[in-house]
Amino acid sequence: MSEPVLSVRDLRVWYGTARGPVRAVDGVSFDLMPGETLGLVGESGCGKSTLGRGLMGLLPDGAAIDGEVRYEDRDLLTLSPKRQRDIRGPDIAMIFQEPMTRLDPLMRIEDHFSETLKTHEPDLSAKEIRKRSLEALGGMGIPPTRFRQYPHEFSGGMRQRIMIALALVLRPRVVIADEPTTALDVLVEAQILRILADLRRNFDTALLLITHNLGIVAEACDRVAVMYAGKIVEEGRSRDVFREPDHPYTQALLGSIISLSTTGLRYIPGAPPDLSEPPPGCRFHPRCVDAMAVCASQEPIEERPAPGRRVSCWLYGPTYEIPEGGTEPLERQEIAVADEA
Amino acid sequence: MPTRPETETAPLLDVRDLTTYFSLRGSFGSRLIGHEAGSVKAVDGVSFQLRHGEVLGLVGESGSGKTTLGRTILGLADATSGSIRLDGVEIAGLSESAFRPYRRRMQIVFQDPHASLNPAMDLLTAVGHPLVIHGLVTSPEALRAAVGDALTRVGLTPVDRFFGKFPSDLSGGQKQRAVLARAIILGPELLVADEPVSMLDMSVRAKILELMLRLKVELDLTYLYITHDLATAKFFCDRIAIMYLGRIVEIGPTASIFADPKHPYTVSLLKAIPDPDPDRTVPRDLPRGEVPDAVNPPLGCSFHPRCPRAFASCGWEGRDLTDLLERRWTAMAEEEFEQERSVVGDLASMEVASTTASVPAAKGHNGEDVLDLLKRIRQEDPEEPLWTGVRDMTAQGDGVLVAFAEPEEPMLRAVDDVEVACNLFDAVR
Amino acid sequence: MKRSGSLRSYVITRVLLAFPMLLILLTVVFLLMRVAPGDPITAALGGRVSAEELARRRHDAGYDRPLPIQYLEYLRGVATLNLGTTILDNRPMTQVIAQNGAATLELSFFAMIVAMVSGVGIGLIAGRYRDTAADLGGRLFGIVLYAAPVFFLGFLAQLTFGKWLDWLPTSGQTSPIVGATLATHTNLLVIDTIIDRNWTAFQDVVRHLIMPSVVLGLVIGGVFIRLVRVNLLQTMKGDYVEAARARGVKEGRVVYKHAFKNALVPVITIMGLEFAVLLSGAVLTEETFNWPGIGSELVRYLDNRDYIAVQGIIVVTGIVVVIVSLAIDILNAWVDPRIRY
Amino acid sequence: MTSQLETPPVPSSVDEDADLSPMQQRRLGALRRMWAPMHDAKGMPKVIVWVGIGITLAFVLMAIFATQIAPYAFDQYQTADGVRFVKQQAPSAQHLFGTNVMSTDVLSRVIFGSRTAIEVVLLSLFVSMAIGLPLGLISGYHGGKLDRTLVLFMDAMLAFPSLLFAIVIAFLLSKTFGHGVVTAALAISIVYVPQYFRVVRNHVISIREESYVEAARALGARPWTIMRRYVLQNVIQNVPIIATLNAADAILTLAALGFLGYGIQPTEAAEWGYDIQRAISDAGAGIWWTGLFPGLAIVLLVTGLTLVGEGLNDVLNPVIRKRPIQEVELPPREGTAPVQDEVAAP
Repeated sequence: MSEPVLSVRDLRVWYGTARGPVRAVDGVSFDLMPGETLGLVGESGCGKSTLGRGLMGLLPDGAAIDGEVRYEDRDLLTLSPKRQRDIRGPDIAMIFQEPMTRLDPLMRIEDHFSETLKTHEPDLSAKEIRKRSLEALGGMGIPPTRFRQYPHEFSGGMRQRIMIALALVLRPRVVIADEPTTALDVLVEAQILRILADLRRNFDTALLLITHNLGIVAEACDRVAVMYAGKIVEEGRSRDVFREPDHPYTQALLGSIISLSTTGLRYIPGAPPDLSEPPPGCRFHPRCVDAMAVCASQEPIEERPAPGRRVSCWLYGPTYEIPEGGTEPLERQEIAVADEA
Repeated sequence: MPTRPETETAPLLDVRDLTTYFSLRGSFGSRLIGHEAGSVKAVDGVSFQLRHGEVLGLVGESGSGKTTLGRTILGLADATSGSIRLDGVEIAGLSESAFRPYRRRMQIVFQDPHASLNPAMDLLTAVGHPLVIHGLVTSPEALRAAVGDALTRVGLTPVDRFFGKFPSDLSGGQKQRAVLARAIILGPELLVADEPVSMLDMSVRAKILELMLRLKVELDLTYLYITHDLATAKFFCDRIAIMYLGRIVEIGPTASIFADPKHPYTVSLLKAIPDPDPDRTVPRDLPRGEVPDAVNPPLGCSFHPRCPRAFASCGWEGRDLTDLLERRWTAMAEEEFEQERSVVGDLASMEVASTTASVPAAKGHNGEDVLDLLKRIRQEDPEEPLWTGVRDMTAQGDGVLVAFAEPEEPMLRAVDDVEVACNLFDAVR
Repeated sequence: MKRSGSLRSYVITRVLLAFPMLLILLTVVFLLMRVAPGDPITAALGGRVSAEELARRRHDAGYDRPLPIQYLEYLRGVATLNLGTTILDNRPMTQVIAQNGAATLELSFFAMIVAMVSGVGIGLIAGRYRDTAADLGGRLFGIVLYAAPVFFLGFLAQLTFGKWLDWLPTSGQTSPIVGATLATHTNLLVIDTIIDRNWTAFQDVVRHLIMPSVVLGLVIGGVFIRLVRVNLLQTMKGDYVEAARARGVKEGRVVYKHAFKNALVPVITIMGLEFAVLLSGAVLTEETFNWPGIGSELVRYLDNRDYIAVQGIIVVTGIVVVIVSLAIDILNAWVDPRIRY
Repeated sequence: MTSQLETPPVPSSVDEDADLSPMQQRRLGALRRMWAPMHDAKGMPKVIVWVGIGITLAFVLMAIFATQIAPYAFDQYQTADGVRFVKQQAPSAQHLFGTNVMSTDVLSRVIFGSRTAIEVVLLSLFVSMAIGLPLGLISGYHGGKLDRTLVLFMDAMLAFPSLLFAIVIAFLLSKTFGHGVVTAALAISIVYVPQYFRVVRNHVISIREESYVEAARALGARPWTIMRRYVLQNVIQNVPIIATLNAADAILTLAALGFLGYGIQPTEAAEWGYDIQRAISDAGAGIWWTGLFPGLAIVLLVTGLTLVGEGLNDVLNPVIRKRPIQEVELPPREGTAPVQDEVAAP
């Protein structure tokens, strides 16, 4: 088994607000292996985008981060801002959600590439820069005839390809893609997903794909981590998780998706918790159909029901940690529409 | 749970050859020098019928004209030509004031619940405003009662708690419920729902769709459901119309379309939806490119530049040749590309939407050079569908004149129990 | 897929667009000057000459003809740059423009340089280091500068640097002796003295120029501070700025190449409008420092009810305004490729 | 197209005032919505607004009670017994700010000047808003030829040096209205009409594209109702910002008019700009008090108004508004969360 290229341990990202800290990411651990695609799914507000930005060192002012982000024997969180910056791009690159606004409107595509390459490889000649840029663009299907055009001359799908080319031109080992296709049409989305799926094959690049779309995860990811209210509640090979979800939240989430095979409507009652005052115990317990007495008082302990699989839910034990009477079903309160998301 | 319409009665809504063009307001200057600003053909000849109690899905990507079609039916955009009949009465081309009575019978729900409520109005005022506008309430008590009733129907209870709320106090799902309450308070027959759930979170979508289905039964509503999402359309609609660049390319019962999609565009769409089925992988054979510009749509069938099954009469033209060259160059090494690029002149000057195209030679090259290049490209990949549509290539002094086959505009034709607009089914007929 | 329009075709359309704007201005001026006070001759000479004499002079000047004819005559005069002769001192308007206009041009030009350097510089620092002492200081400086009437600043400067410190002259464009001996080639005294290599006179001219141009420049600069700061804050939040950071681009480059350049686009537009403020300020500065510019001439002629002169000066100002706004738009199109169509 | 922006979750305020009755809640709602950002504002923006409000209020009080506060009348050049004040006298116990070239008391003229300034500003704000607001509303909402014509016209006006316009108009109006407050106010109003027009129109155009305006049309609302209930209600929120900023600017224009001699004549009322003009020639003689005090009054009042406007803008304008940053300190871990060295791998 090879070493993980990126390994995150107990990462916390909290935002300060007037009403107290918001625990956007609250104790998240995972590993990313070379060349694999890990899907990070969750509903909006679960902290998945914050997590991605936290890994990149791109958090807004007033956010606190701790834990460990290990990349090549270095803890990224302890590096100086300058060293962090050197890693952004050639080692860890990011692709964003809205391609339309991610390119500087006053700069030609060519200038975006030369700026990026010159920043990290100052010795490149102009000719090499052009060659590398055209290669990267060509790989994304952008014709060389359009190299000197401005961003506004491209459609949304093409801009996202340019953004990907811009990320790949430095040949990073890790790419973090934050909802890369959400703003795009179905056919274009499929094109972009195909490009991302080809990444691992052609470049041995590890991809962290952050999305709310379970369909994308099922098709494009090797493994999946499900996030709820700032925590990863379940992780495993995507095939396994989709076939047999362990965590009640994963089950409910999969059940609520409307897909081509949907025959009835199901949904999760209630709304995700306010992350400045998360519920005690398991954060999902107020909405969980399987909630037990212990869930309301004690945070679940991570268990591994199968190799390569982990889940944080009291249903999977460990039984010796559950206090007397803890397995009694929890008396549930009525959840009104008034509290829905 | 699609519900089949019971009998063949007169349609509630009958749309015939509807077009909606938006003329581009060219700048003062461009009109001064005589530039034609042109128009966006947002809806370009659409016909369909909607029966009482039916749910028709209008499915398409952005730019397909589905939203404009919905807005035109509701008189929010002006129809350029064609007819819209509501219960047999023509409503296309009516003035704003003449249209007003019909607004009680047709309502709309917009995509973005955050933007569809006036941020400066509380729910009591906002939901009750339609009644005030049409002069249907006389007292504040009656207004409260009616609004309370509507809010109860959409599940915003206890209503007293919601009367004084402003949109900024509500969650996305709650806002969409409020919008639905406002839409049903006038007792409409037809509800146009423009992507009502696409801005909502996964776990909320099902709730809103369920609510809409319940309202349909309780209030005997007919829906025109506009969406880009085939999955919800499959679940929600009785019939589906697939739109591409202002036209319906395929229309028919939901089950038939999903079981046996006819139009190549429908086939690709179905293939492209990401599905949480762990055994699916990313599809490979997808149409290239993106939805073209609706100001200058492609000749013949609008989908032909992206169509994997296109052939001679689909409407090949100069722009397709440009695309072909650019695709070829994209895949080439830089030196090869530079070498070929130096032969051909400015491609942007090529004719748009014409069956002939002159490919200019670059400075220092003549038509023969360009012709040689084109011939070589054709030889290397004779399977490329474009070449089926090329009738003739002749070298002229400083370029090559390429003649394409006459295009054929696909019309909607009945194939099995659906209607398809595709030249492939021309032969079948 | 839009292809970018050429700058040239943009310039052509924009030049054509300038004509209606000019026509509107000219018409407003005509209506104000002609309809409201009656005809200029009566206004200037009414009661001072006999009725016959007045009628004769009105007829000579064509003011007894119908208004539409007068309007056309007026437009023809403007088109042929024949703006008449002043009633008060019988100077051809062209001479007024050439001599006094040059003095205003000289003042405005150097004031603009002061405004750019102080305004853009401080604005940049305030926006870049938001909510720091530098930001607070810069903003307050900007607000106080904006709040101080230019003539009040002039008064304080005269008191301090003229009277108490006795560093600089407080009035006029030259010392009387220098002024009498100066040859005028361009009417721009700084240039004229350089042409003649008359360094004593040059020094004298520059010493006279410093106080008025710095005072006027600072006042205009106050507006720029606010403008640059706000726009920089907006662009610093831009998606492309975050994307550039995610590629590891150095912070300095992110700020200056991406944020600042984009912030300049709206700033340039508003600078066009600020030109009008600059002209207003120039009138006041000229009055304060006895500067023989076109503004103080305007006031003098207005005092004497010389409508021909007033109308001429306003028409020329209008033409200059239209030309400047044209230049600003073209500059904007040059910077921002999205504007060309 | 879905777009699910993920922002740090903001706690909803649904139950904030649950103890109020629904009707009370409703009535308070509108006010609360207007003032919530002001109330939530922290740090610099808040300080700025309140300092500005303080300064402005001081001047308003000074204007209202000018007669009571000022030691002399604004045009009084002699004592009650007919003893003429000494001309250009340095500050003394008798004349705290000294006297000027007209032998009037500088302090009194400064105090009465605030009355003039506030009268002119209020009147001109009213007039320019009364013209600019509806024009902008109609032009922006209806669009078309009317809009294009008005925009071209207003832009031309806006590009022209406003002071020159004001001078000419003040000059022309003085024949009818004399050299008092009304003339100055009207001249200034005309300068600001294009500004209101422009701001209101641009805002209307952005609001016109909102779904809720289209929804109102779909409901059958008449254009007038839409303009009033859906557009104006949302445009109006920005008016205080423009109004305060324009008020500041109007004071400067008034002073400039006075400075050039086309504003209010000294016999009509006290006006700071005019006083500074008379003081310019004093500078050479080292007489500082005649110009300094009226000048400071202008600077202070304009700064006060600008601070209010800027602060409001910071607080209300979402584009540059920044959620107040609170530093977070991560509490030490609670030991229960297991830190594992090896997590699941494929």
